[in-house]
Amino acid sequence: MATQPSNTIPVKIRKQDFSSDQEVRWCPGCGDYAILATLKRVLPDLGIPREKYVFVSGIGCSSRFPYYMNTYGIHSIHGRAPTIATGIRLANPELSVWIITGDGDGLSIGGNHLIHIMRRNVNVNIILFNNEIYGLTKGQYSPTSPKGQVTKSSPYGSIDNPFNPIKVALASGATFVARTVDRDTKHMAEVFRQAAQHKGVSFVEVYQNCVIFNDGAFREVTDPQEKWEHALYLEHGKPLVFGKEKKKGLKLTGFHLEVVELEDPEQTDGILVHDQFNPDTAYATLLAELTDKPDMPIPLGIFRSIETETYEEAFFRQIEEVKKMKGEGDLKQLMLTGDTWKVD
Amino acid sequence: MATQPSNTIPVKIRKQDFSSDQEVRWCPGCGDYAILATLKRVLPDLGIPREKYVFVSGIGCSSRFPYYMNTYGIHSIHGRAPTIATGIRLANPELSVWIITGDGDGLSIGGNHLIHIMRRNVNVNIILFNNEIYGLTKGQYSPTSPKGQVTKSSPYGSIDNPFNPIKVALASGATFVARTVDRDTKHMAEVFRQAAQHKGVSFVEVYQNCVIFNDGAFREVTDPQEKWEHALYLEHGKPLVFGKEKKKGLKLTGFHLEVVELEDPEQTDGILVHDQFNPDTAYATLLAELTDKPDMPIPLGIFRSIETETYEEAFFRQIEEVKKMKGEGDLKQLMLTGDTWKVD
Amino acid sequence: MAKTNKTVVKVDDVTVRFAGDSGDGIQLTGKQFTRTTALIGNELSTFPDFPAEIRAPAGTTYGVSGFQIHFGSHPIYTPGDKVDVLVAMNPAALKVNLKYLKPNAIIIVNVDNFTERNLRLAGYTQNPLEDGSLKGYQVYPVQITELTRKALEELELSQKEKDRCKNFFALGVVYWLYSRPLEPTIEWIQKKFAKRPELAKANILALKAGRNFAESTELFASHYKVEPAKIKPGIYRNITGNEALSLGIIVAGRKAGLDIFVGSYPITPASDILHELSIHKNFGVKTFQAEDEIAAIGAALGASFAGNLGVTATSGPGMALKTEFMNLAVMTELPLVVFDVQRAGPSTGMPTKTEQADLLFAMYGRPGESPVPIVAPRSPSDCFYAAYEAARVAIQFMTPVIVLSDLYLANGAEPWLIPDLETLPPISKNLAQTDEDYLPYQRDPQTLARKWALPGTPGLEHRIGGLEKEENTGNVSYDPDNHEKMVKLRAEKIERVRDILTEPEIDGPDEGELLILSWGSTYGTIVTAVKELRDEGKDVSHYHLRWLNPLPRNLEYYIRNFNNVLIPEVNLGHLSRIIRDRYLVDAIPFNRVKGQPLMVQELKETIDQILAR
Amino acid sequence: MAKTNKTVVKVDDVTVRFAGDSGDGIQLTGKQFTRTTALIGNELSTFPDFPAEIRAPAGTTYGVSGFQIHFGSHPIYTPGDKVDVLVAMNPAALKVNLKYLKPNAIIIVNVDNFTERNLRLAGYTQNPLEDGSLKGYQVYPVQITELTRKALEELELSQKEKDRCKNFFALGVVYWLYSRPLEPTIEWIQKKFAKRPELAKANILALKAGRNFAESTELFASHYKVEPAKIKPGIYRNITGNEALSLGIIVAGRKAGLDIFVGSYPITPASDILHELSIHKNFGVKTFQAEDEIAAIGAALGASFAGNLGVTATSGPGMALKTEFMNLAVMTELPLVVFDVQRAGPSTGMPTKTEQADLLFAMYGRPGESPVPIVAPRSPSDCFYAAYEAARVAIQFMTPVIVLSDLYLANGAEPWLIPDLETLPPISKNLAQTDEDYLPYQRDPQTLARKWALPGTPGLEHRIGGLEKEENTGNVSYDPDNHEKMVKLRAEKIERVRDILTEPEIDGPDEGELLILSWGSTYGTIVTAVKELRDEGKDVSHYHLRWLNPLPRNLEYYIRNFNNVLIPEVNLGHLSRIIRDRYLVDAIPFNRVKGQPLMVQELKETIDQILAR
Ligand SMILES: Cc1ncc(C[n+]2csc(CCOP(=O)(O)OP(=O)(O)O)c2C)c(N)n1
Ligand SMILES: Cc1ncc(C[n+]2csc(CCOP(=O)(O)OP(=O)(O)O)c2C)c(N)n1
Ligand code: SF4
Ligand code: SF4
Ligand SMILES: [Mg+2]
Ligand SMILES: [Mg+2]
Repeated sequence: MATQPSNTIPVKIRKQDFSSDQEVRWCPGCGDYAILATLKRVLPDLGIPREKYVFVSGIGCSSRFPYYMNTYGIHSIHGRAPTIATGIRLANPELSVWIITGDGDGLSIGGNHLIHIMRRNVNVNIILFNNEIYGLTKGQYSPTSPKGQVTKSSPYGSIDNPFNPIKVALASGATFVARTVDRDTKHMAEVFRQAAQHKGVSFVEVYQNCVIFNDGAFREVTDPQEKWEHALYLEHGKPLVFGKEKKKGLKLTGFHLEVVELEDPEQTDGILVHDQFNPDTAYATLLAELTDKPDMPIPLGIFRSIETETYEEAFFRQIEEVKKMKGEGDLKQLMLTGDTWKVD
Repeated sequence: MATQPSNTIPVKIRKQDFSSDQEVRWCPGCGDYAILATLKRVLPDLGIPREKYVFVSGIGCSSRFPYYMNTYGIHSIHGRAPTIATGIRLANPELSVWIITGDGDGLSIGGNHLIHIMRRNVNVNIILFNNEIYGLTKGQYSPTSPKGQVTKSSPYGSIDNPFNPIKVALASGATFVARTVDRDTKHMAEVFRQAAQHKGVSFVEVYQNCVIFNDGAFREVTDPQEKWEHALYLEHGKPLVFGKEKKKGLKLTGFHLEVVELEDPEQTDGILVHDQFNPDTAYATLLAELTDKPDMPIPLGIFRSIETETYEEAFFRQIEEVKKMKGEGDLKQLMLTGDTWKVD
Repeated sequence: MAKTNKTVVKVDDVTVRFAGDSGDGIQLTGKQFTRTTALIGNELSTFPDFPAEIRAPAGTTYGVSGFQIHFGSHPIYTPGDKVDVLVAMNPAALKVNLKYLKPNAIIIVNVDNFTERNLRLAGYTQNPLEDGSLKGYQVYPVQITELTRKALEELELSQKEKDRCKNFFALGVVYWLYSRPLEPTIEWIQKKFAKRPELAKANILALKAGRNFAESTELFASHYKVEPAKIKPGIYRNITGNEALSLGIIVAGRKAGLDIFVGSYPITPASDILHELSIHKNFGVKTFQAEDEIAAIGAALGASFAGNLGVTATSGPGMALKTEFMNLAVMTELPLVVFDVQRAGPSTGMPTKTEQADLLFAMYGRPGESPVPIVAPRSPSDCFYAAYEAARVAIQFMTPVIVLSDLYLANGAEPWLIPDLETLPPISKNLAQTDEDYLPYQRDPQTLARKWALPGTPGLEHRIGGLEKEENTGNVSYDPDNHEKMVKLRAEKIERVRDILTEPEIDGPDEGELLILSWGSTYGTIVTAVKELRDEGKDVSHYHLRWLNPLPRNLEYYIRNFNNVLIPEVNLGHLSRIIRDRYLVDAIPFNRVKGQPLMVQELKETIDQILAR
Repeated sequence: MAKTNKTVVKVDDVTVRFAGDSGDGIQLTGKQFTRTTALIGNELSTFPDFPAEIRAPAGTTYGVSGFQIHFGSHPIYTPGDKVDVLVAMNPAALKVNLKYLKPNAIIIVNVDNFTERNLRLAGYTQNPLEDGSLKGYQVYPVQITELTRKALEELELSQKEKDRCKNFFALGVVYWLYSRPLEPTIEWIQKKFAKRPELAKANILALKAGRNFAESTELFASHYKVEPAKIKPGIYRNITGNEALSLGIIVAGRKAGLDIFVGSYPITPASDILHELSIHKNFGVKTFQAEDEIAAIGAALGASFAGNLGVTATSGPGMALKTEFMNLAVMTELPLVVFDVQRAGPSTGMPTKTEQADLLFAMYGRPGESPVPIVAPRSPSDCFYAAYEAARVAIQFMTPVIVLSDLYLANGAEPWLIPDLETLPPISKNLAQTDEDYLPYQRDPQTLARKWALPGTPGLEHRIGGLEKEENTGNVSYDPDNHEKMVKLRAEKIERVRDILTEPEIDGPDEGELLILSWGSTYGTIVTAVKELRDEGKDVSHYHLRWLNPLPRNLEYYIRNFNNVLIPEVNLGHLSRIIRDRYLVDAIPFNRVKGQPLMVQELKETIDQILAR
């Protein structure tokens, strides 16, 4: 049995084929729209027939996503999408399974399932809409809200240290870890494409603007003026440079990254070169940690991408091995296992 | 209000004062005995009166621990000790709270609470008894069992990739992260002592032998012969060397650690020097990852130890600020908030 | 409501509903109307009808926000079944709310918003103002937008800012219609916009313009007067159920001399309890937003172990998650207050709709023998007392207590005569002292509660947990007889809670044809129906349960005294099952499960049918 | 049991209990005795009594492992209230088990283990063999260790290895005592130790030595014979409840043409289901050990969505955690089988003791209106059929189904006539086809089940979830009438399950003085008691429920036909409450909550008292 979504059949599907008949009901201006549109744009190119897609979500504004996709879908319960997704993949590994979750859904109530599905390397695509707030419940701080944030449930400022979702994914053993942002749909499309093509678990954090309860949380990387100074686009094999004129670069000294000014954007000697295939997570962790530092750029792109056996491969391999060893199960035989005796 | 367990009163308590009247009921030979004995030995030196200790556990062999300590204690439900511990600390920050958990209790069912208490930097001491097995339920694989392990629930070998608990702790933002092993009670005592003295969350993984269901899982670092070749004792400011004659050292090239043979144990130039106070987690992550590599030594000791504001400090600081701002709450006033009107 | 030429018609009670886009300031308008109405001495009850979406696109039916107020010159217990006056700011608001209208109701619409686009957005193919479909109503089309703009012509404000004032124009119209003064609202506006006087001015102008328009236009032939009610003297405030639960628990903490520790995780419709409580950190209130509902109750239980009063608030899905910890609380016998603000289920269900379907879950929803006291408030302000009592029982009996509120109470509001806190019963803590021979599971002979020994107290070190405990010592025990004994002791302890509770009184004769037995938020509807029926000379009595577990002693007496027992509930018959089981009486269930409160009319009809049998 | 000089005494049925340290091979000894007893044609029932600790120190009372077998020449339904013969390998085993003995019971002790140290470890201050405290029993002190060593003198084995054979010596003694052949055990030993012939030899020698000793010694004056029972011909095997649940679900999967997906998290006493099923990966069985019980049921539900039959197995604390997902399963209407192997609660309770106290939780333990079918097996082998039926209902009605087993069934074993799988009713799946106009929530008019549309099927793309759904379309709906309709449809669907179930038959006359109404694992005790009473000429009938929800149609008929209804349960009266509520009958509860199965004697006495009233 193939444990990968088959992509051999050439299918002609268009973006609009993925739109369900349900009216999209996010707030006007919500970043979720761009993510939905981008994903609809990416899917047709993947060569997977529409009926093989399953979108699984938890609860939250973001988790309404499956209703808007004309594919199979489950809008489940808060935080539990990874569990359902795992069951789906193990029931039918030919399906392309996408988990849509939020910073609350995925990292607060659902944190454990998230780290476990990543540890197991289940071949799903996880898109975490990080708006650093609970949208659906009308604006409480989330596990990614910065310390000090004033919200409905933190009237005097939140006192929680936030998670760095990329670090958590890396530590859990995720084999594909990336970040993108709602306002840069081209970048987003490319990241989604790579995530879909990755064999194994893909974790994508999307910075998503909640216009109502946390507007401008990612201004640093979305503001047309500011963003060049703050966004560090990761490209494998390319030096880590940023700035409007690409005149800033990152240099490694010991375990420390520091920003250096470049005379000439072409002269990048001494600047660290991005290696998304580094098998160790320490390197990617170092990049991830930049986000927590006020004076450092915010990396966008693929932090890590490595290939190892997926959970499904091991799962079905083992079943095949047992079948080879014991033969296809014979019910009559099974009924007779253990001590049996005959009474005449 | 002090948010630290007070340790000003000089108290004279002895090891045996910490023994409760309950018979210890682990299997003969279980590694848990050594951990219990060691902790009882460490506590009297901390200068905290016995009535200020609270031991909180989940469910598992390890989680029976509180019954054996003549302190306050809760043997709670599976995986939830961190939640209770958080409540205790916020109710009374003068208590010294210890969480006792297992690899199943803490990393399987309880993974989310564990990463959240570490993220928040709640000032508790977490001792995770890692025996890479579910002991109490008689031997199923756990989230730290190596792939391939044959257990009651994995008769053909486990197909799960294990967690690396140290990496998970680091990514969650734990401010004190260490590892020790049941057979080295001296090392364990020192680690416990440091953990207790650390302000903020302390996470200690203890390699613990389950004689019944997973005997010898940590032979590499406990076997009197073998252990010198495999155990890497971390000491702040000291080079990372190991081996019976300390003739092996770790060298950093790029992001890669490799083992080099030393001519002379005193000549450690080029060998990486341990820095437990490194504020970034990338370095500690690199060390933590050694454990997953077959040919590399297994670090024991303190991976990371940094000081930042604890959750309790922020929590009580904020309460004080509000009190300062608004004055001590006046119930009558409160009843009258909002629109009021008088009817005669 | 007969019509005369610009004359004042006296009416006893009226229901008004404001409706429009979320952005139209409907909730604010409703609250201002409520305030003024309360100030002039009417009895009243209100209910907001929020859209399920955070901010739906303007003009859509699912984006309509509503606010209903029922006021009168006699006691008012519900926000009203059906509406006398609807203010509809756009076609969607009209469409969504038509079903709530009484025959011949007044409809005031902002015609300016009945554009083709808005009609289409609302799903109208024809303009209802023109196609005769509103024949059975008194429709008043008002150019609210235009008239507001005109009134503010002189002001230097943007069009957008001016348009935001149109809700005050509408309010002015309704104020005139029901002869309400403008002053309270003017004062409020001045305070609110103290920093932006031009906005204050605009809103006041709009308000006055609305009133003047209504007064001078030919449109309205008459207006109405609702005389003040006979109201108990004292200081009043308006309060929602969630505010009252919060206040109740704060007061309980102070009365008991305990800090309150609130571990909670946001969920509709309970989140506001966390929000409210997190403001009051200077009242010995600690709030902790946990990572989920399990952690929330876990932290609360931990805090209770350490000497605070643990509290947690949630709704259906969150209650489900607390199940395992509830059992630990039962086993460890620690005080804990659990607010369950019920919403329509099962599963995610309809999060913004009300229901009473968690009663059997509260009663039996834990594996094993796990008795828990349950109290249910009957009105928004009663939530205060329910929370207080729950805390009192939790502390005095060392037990978790479930408070069954619901969305209808949580968001609904009513005026509340602020009580004298001295009159509340004291809350005594049974703390163990250092010099006792403390045994963790030794019980008070009266209450059967064990003593609370706080960590930090020298000499009382002890361990508790979820394993069965030996009587008195609390040591782990697998002894068969001990287990049975403990199971029965835990059950008996909850029965003893009855000893400190006041029994409800019956409303109406002690015996007769029909007893209506009820609990929770249906109170207002039932009281109203019963009053009306009794005014018609019908033989109906009403007994409203406050504590569902344990049940009061006098209940059986009343049940036996009536030929019929009718049990109205917003579920498929939860209390019915409990009553049938306990008293073997063939109670008649009256069930509506529509995510809505019960309707007075429907209930009255059912009662009439039963009486006519 | 009268005594004659080395004569054979015929007895109808006997209960033997082997007891010793966990390391003494007690379970193995018991299983061998069981096997031989089955082979010679006795009816039998067995129950192991594991210590709570994994491996307690040798000689302690809490480390004692026991194995009880009840066998006879007539039908046997329980492992026996009280014991005729106790084999106690050490003082602790004697101490712990004395309470289970009948008056004048036989006690065979290994005197060699009655050392001062062992006596002290067991908490004896005096040697019970010497202080006269065993006066009411027939005590046979045997030097089992010594005699075994002697028998193996010649063999080249370590002392430790030789001592490990002493359980076979004891078994030999008991074999002689009950006239059982040694051959089956000898054969088994030869197979088991095929690779270590010297060990095989040693064990066989010990076994024979035991038998010879018993035969030749003066000690035993007589021995016993239990004639074969009249047993239905066929092939038998011994089966525990957990094995039978596992088998049942495997067979159901095959019959339905579905893969089985088991998402589970270990917990006593349910873990063995996961263990058993994970062996059979070549039977279309997929097993997934999840990170917790929430993930376990979540994965199972996901698998069901994708076209496998989702299964999850757990016990009380785990059931508590599944609450929220149960509601999603109810709302999404997907097939799911949930095994709840009940243990003594609440909370962690007594994990190694049995109880029936999850019934009300299964019935009402979910927020909102959330009906779920519930089936309860009555004996270890019946677990097979219960699992099969549960799967059939789950698939045909697109619903989660709860199977209420318990620890007593899970670990207990009985011989099972292996059924012809052809005779099992077929399981039909209602799969949606590509060419239909598929509406996710359109229902079969008969069953009210919706169709199952499997991801991967072109044209059937659809979305489901926990929000209330519009009838037929399954779109999200907040419509009040739709909600009520759906709440009722979900309830009605579960009522319709009744249509495909076989009604239980009454055991005894159709009407009379006393009906005993029961469910689950109490079956054996009650059947035994009723049989004995009827033999005594008493007027008692017995009706045993298999499905607790929906209740069978004929139940009411029987309830009305009897003057009294007695409901025995291992809880505080769960079925009692349900029956009282449904039928308004003043059922008499008979409750024991000791973590133990009901006792025949106690029940008989109660029945006698009722009959004597
Ligand atoms: C068990 C449970 N607890 C709480 C809720 C309420 N709830 C719904 S969504 C949500 C958080 C949403 O935040 P996030 O995941 O960040 O999604 P967003 O709305 O921001 O997209 C909460 C707390 C729920 N539905 N179920
Ligand atoms: C909710 C719940 N699920 C499952 C269990 C059963 N259970 C008890 S301990 C345990 C795992 C123990 O493993 P670990 O935490 O590694 O502790 P150890 O026994 O190895 O010390 C499990 C699955 C339980 N008690 N409660
Ligand atoms: S509340 Fe925020 S996240 Fe939710 S739909 Fe509105 S803008 Fe988007
Ligand atoms: S089972 Fe293992 S972990 Fe548990 S007490 Fe025994 S040896 Fe220790
Ligand atoms: Mg969010
Ligand atoms: Mg373990």
